Amino acid sequence: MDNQEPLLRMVDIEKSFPGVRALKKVNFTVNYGEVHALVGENGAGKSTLMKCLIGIYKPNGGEICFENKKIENYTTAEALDFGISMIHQELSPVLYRPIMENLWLGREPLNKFGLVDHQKMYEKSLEVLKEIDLQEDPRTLMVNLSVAKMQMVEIAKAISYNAKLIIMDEPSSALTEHEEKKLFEIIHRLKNKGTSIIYISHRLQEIVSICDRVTVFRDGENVGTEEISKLTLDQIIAMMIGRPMTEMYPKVKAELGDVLLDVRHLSHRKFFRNISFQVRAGEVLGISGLVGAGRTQLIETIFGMRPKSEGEIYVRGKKVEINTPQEAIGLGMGFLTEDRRATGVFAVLGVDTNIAIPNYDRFLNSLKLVDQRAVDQGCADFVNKIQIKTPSLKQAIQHLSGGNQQKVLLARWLMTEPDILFLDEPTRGIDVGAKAEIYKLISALANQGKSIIMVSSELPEILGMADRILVMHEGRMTGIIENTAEVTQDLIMHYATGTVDDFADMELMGEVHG
Amino acid sequence: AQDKFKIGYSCNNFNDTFQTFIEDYARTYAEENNIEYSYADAGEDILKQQDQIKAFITEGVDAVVVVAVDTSAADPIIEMTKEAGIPVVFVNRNPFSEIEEKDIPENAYYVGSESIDAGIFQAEYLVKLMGEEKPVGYAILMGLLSNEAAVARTEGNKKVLDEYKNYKLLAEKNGDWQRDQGMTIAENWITAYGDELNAILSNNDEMALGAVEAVEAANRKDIVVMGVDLIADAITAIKEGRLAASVLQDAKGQGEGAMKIAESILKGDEVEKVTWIPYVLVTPENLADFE
Amino acid sequence: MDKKQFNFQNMISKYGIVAVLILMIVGMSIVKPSFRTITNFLNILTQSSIYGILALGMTLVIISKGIDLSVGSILAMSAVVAASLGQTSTATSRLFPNLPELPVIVPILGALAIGTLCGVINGGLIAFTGIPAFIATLGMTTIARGFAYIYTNGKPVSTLIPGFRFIGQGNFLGVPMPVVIYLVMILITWVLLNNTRFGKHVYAVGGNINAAEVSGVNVKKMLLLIYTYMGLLAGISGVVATARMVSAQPGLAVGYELTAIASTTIGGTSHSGGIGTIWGAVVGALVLSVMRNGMTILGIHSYWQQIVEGLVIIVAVILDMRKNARKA
Amino acid sequence: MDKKQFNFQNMISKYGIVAVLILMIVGMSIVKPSFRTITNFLNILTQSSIYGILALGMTLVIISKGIDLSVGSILAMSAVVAASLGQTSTATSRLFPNLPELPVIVPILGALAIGTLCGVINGGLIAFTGIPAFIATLGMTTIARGFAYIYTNGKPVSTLIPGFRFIGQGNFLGVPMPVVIYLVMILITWVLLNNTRFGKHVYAVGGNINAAEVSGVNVKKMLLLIYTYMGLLAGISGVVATARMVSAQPGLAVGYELTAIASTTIGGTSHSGGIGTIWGAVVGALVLSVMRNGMTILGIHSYWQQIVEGLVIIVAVILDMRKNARKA
Ligand SMILES: Nc1ncnc2c1ncn2[C@@H]1O[C@H](COP(=O)(O)OP(=O)(O)OP(=O)(O)O)[C@@H](O)[C@H]1O
Ligand SMILES: Nc1ncnc2c1ncn2[C@@H]1O[C@H](COP(=O)(O)OP(=O)(O)OP(=O)(O)O)[C@@H](O)[C@H]1O
Ligand SMILES: [Mg+2]
Ligand SMILES: [Mg+2]
Repeated sequence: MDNQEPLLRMVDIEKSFPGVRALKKVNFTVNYGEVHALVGENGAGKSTLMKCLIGIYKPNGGEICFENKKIENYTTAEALDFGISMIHQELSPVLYRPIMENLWLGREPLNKFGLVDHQKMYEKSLEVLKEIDLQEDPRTLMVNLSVAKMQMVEIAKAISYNAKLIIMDEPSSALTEHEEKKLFEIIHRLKNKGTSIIYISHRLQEIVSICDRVTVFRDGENVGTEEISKLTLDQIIAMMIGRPMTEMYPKVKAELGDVLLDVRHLSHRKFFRNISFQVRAGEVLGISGLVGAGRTQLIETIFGMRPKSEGEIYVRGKKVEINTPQEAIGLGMGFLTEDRRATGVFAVLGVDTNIAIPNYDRFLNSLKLVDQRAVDQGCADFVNKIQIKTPSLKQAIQHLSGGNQQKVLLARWLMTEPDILFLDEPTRGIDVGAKAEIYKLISALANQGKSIIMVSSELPEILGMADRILVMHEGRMTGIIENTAEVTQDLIMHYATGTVDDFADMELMGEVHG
Repeated sequence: AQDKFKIGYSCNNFNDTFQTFIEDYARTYAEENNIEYSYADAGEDILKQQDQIKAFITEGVDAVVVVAVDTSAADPIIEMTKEAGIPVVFVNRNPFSEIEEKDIPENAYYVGSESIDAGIFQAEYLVKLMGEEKPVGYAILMGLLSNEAAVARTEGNKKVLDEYKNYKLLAEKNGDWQRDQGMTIAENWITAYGDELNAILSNNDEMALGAVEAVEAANRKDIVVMGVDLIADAITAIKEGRLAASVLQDAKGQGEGAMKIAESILKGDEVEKVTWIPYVLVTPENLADFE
Repeated sequence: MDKKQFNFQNMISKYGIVAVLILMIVGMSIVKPSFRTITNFLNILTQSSIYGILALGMTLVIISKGIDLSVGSILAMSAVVAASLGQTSTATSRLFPNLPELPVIVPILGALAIGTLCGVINGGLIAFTGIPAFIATLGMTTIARGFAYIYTNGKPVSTLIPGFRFIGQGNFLGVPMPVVIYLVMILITWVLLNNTRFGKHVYAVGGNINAAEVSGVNVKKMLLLIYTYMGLLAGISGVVATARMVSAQPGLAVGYELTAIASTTIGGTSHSGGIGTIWGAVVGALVLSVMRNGMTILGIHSYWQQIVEGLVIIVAVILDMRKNARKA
Repeated sequence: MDKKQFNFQNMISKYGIVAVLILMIVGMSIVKPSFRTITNFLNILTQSSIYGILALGMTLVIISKGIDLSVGSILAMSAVVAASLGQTSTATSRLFPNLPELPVIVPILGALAIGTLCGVINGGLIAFTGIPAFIATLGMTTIARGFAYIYTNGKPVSTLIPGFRFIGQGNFLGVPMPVVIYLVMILITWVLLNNTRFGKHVYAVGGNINAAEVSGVNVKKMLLLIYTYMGLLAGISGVVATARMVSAQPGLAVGYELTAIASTTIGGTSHSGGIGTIWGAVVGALVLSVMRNGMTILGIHSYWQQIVEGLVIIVAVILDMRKNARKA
């Protein structure tokens, strides 16, 4: 075989940012036609290495060989020409432009006058969208898509370059089961065509099922590359975090108290209808469903970000009207949102401000002025407690790795000490070690008598953490299940796809009434 | 079916205090003489002025009175009025300073003063005050650079004082006609030139009054300050001995004069192409005549 | 007429700023018959042409999340250059006394060249030093203005060759030449923005500069080109202004940048980048010139004109926002 | 002196704009001895106080990702109100002939009230109608200016009670009163921005308005308050300006908004929101006034001053960027 030389060889790559040495003499190779997993804790340097490869960063040292040729000092445009494309960890759509312009950005098809050929662009887009099974008009503006659909468009875009090497940096973190399956199909197809893929993910199960080899990063170093078949999951985890993992889901049943949150017949004009549930103190309610089921909108409505069209909300038995998040927070609620960039981080502000924004009230001195020392102390506590990797409290959050940003946001809401905490995809993009920490925190909170409502597309997480599971399908509730040992992923999927529906009768009645 | 004349007045810039006086007199004249009066302010924008005059014509005025934003761009205005068959009376700023009276287009007239005179009067009075013996350092506060009056008045100052070798021009800077800028610039001059600075000649009263404030704050009452326009504040300041002199530009003469000329033309009377309204130097001696 | 009730609310929320414009025109036409003459409409178009042309470029600039405060000064700089190269040999104060009388194309090209050059400098600064567009163009504002004064020694440049008169006051099939030039530039800019890669990339740069960058768009080159095009348009405006006045002054067009920016913003172009249309810039410029023309015809006092102008800008944009309101 | 080599490069990249300021001061002091007098430094401070105070508020506005173009007009409006309420009973042209002579606090409060009111309107429009700050304040610019002219009938308001003279020209421990007022406002605004919940929320609103909303920041109230504070500061500037000239004109302070915005931007406040300091606004204002003072003292021609000013603004910001340069 002439495949002695790998497709990609990165040798002694170095990369530093002010205060951070992100990559320390990293070696990394990818063979022809392989799916190569890249795993490691948050901030280990995975994305940084990939950005060096695609030409976003210039490495401070080392060399890169692609297809046996040394490549250096290239731009992203040139990397795309070499045959390397990338799905970026942080979504970056041009929001107010149609899907098709996003897909062909930088290589718009032209007609014979040198003008953009919209018809051709439309047709080519239809083809590409068909390949990923996304039923959307290519002329739809990106801003009107859900996060998951945007991600699918990004995937479509990356594969449409017909690249020899596709980098996928956490492509699945915004996807639900259904799209994820689709993605795996695509990966198989690509692999059969001889395309190589670098696959970065914190969902280690996925890696075992689709990857050929795995490289593990820790603290900016490559700690080993192996055939996936030769390693167990536990071994990979141990390599990642430097020690064996004890227990993933530290769920202890908490003593259930009074009903803290009682939602009755809540409807939204457009997104969901007739949702009723109760959450008790000490309880974790999981909310599951397919993409577009309306889970996010449900929480946003409860939290006062969207107006409800019908229904009532009771907090601690008292009927409340919540019109703004401020009122929700005043009632002891907290909400870790799904879209980190849009509604989570203050990109240019420091880690401290990012944590403290809803919490300054508790750091005022007798003159009603902010006591910065106390703020720093409070923030530092959380940084230590949930192991946020940052050079300092003042570091702008945009320079943290994705996972660490997520931890900062979690710290923000933990600091408000809410009675009712909504978590929308709380562990998206978070490494196993930190995930376990977060689960521990969730459990501890529940034990303190808080109510937790956790939306998640990761079924193991729901099954591992929830006391009860509410499943939604196309804006309707199809079931609320006690999470006993008998509940399986399959069962939940049945509810989520609407093949099982405990409330079908009620829906009919609702229809009659409405 | 029209027994009333309709005259449009196009002002160069109403943020220029002196122009408001001229316009006041024009308006008053119109009211007292049963003339229908329209009015527009070009905000020191030539194109806007053209557009506004076009709008007047559309509206059907019988004559226009114009304070030209820029006298070099009067041609299109003359042409569009000629096309509409109506007379145009320029006031205050002279578009015909470079041509013979007989070459002035047939539908155009001018009422106003010679800007350069104001500068000459200031300078001559300065020489009278300071004498020719000892060295005198002076500085000129200029109006908006794009403005003909600013250029001409400054020229008038220099024309006279260049003749005296003891008079030294230390600095000239534009304060955009504004009092606050006059003050700031004067402060800096006082620092920069110290005792060398003996006089500040200003293109208008507003800037001069700003300079007066700076002079007093620095305790340099020996510095002679003069303005142009004789606005109400200037009268008070001359009376109080804070301002040495101002040059009256006769707002009434100009404002009323222009309207009168326009009216006469419409009535079919014979009128002069150019009507001069002279500048008058106002000093403590003759102040009483102007209060 | 019988059943179709005229519904202000509906109309506004459907057509936004266009409805505002139509209402203004209809209202004025009823109040003042002199308003609704062909001549007056051509006047209005002519009047909007100069800042209208600026607004076209400004649309690109603002879509790309930038701003250009220097267009008024660049316009003035181009205008005095055009005029200085286009004086008749009999002019009393010639800037270049020994220059022969040139065909009108030479001053025009001169003006476009100087406008483009200023644009290149703006774009270069923004693209290659990374300073905010606000600062680069604010600096250019005073620099270009200063050079215009130095170039002309502060004096107006007048007595121009007849070629200018045709551009400024002639017409083509009854349409005044400034309007013809405006229409041509609208068309060109429209195609540029909607039908070329360049245009798509303008949206991408403004909508999400990272996305543009990772998709291989040469962001620096884009910024350079956008401001260059803006400079070129300022040069064209300068020629039109010179031709309309048959002279040019260094103090010309102060504050036109705000009118141009206001036009684009009234027309719905968003300062947060990525959103905007040429169509909007045209309508926005028309709203402003209809308003100014109308108030002069109505004889509203200039103090009150200022107030009305401010109110109209605000109200127009509020009404336009309601059209777009899509909060759930 | 022996070994420590003075290193321009290093100094700039470490201290950015502060180094630029120091270099300007040192350079001028060497060239012109009259520059380095106490009087002149106090002059510079006094001269920067008026737009310096505006720049403080502008910093908050720009951090919150806004802009306020109306501050010059609001200043003028406040100034004429202050002057009209503070004329002596002997003044020749009294705006309110029957008004008794009032203690100086009344005109001051009047000015602050009118400034605050304009700010409330700006903030209200931006917060509750959702129109861009650029448009709301552009509208306010012409509206407030128009009212200032109508209020005074276009005439200056002068002959004021002695209380004003103290504020404008008096001093406190040798420091001119305008400077004292400026220093007090710096301190207050600094505490407001750095040590109050309000200040933190200003950063949050500019950093990510959606995230701020979800985090329980009352975004609308914040916007209202930010522009209100800006209006209040414009009112204070108006009082200082009136006191310095012992009179007020409706045409006062045209273009001061650009000076204020330039000051903050030179001082490192970013127009993309979330980044900026009061310290920077102060240094930025000083850079501008040192430059203007220096050029007047050097006797540089007005035409060239414009060019130098533009260049200095651009170069200062480029040098300041290099300090922050952390592009990989
Ligand atoms: N632009 C930047 N400026 C400063 N520091 C940075 C920058 N980008 C990344 N870093 C730092 O470099 C380190 C590696 O980050 P990177 O994003 O590569 O991690 P990652 O392995 O992709 O983590 P995750 O799984 O959370 O995405 C982190 O400590 C991060 O804070
Ligand atoms: N801003 C919007 N405008 C129009 N439709 C929207 C908007 N946001 C979301 N939707 C639509 O609302 C539906 C529910 O959206 P969403 O994907 O947030 O639900 P979800 O159950 O939370 O799914 P996810 O797993 O992605 O969180 C989808 O059909 C989506 O396309
Ligand atoms: Mg990453
Ligand atoms: Mg969701």
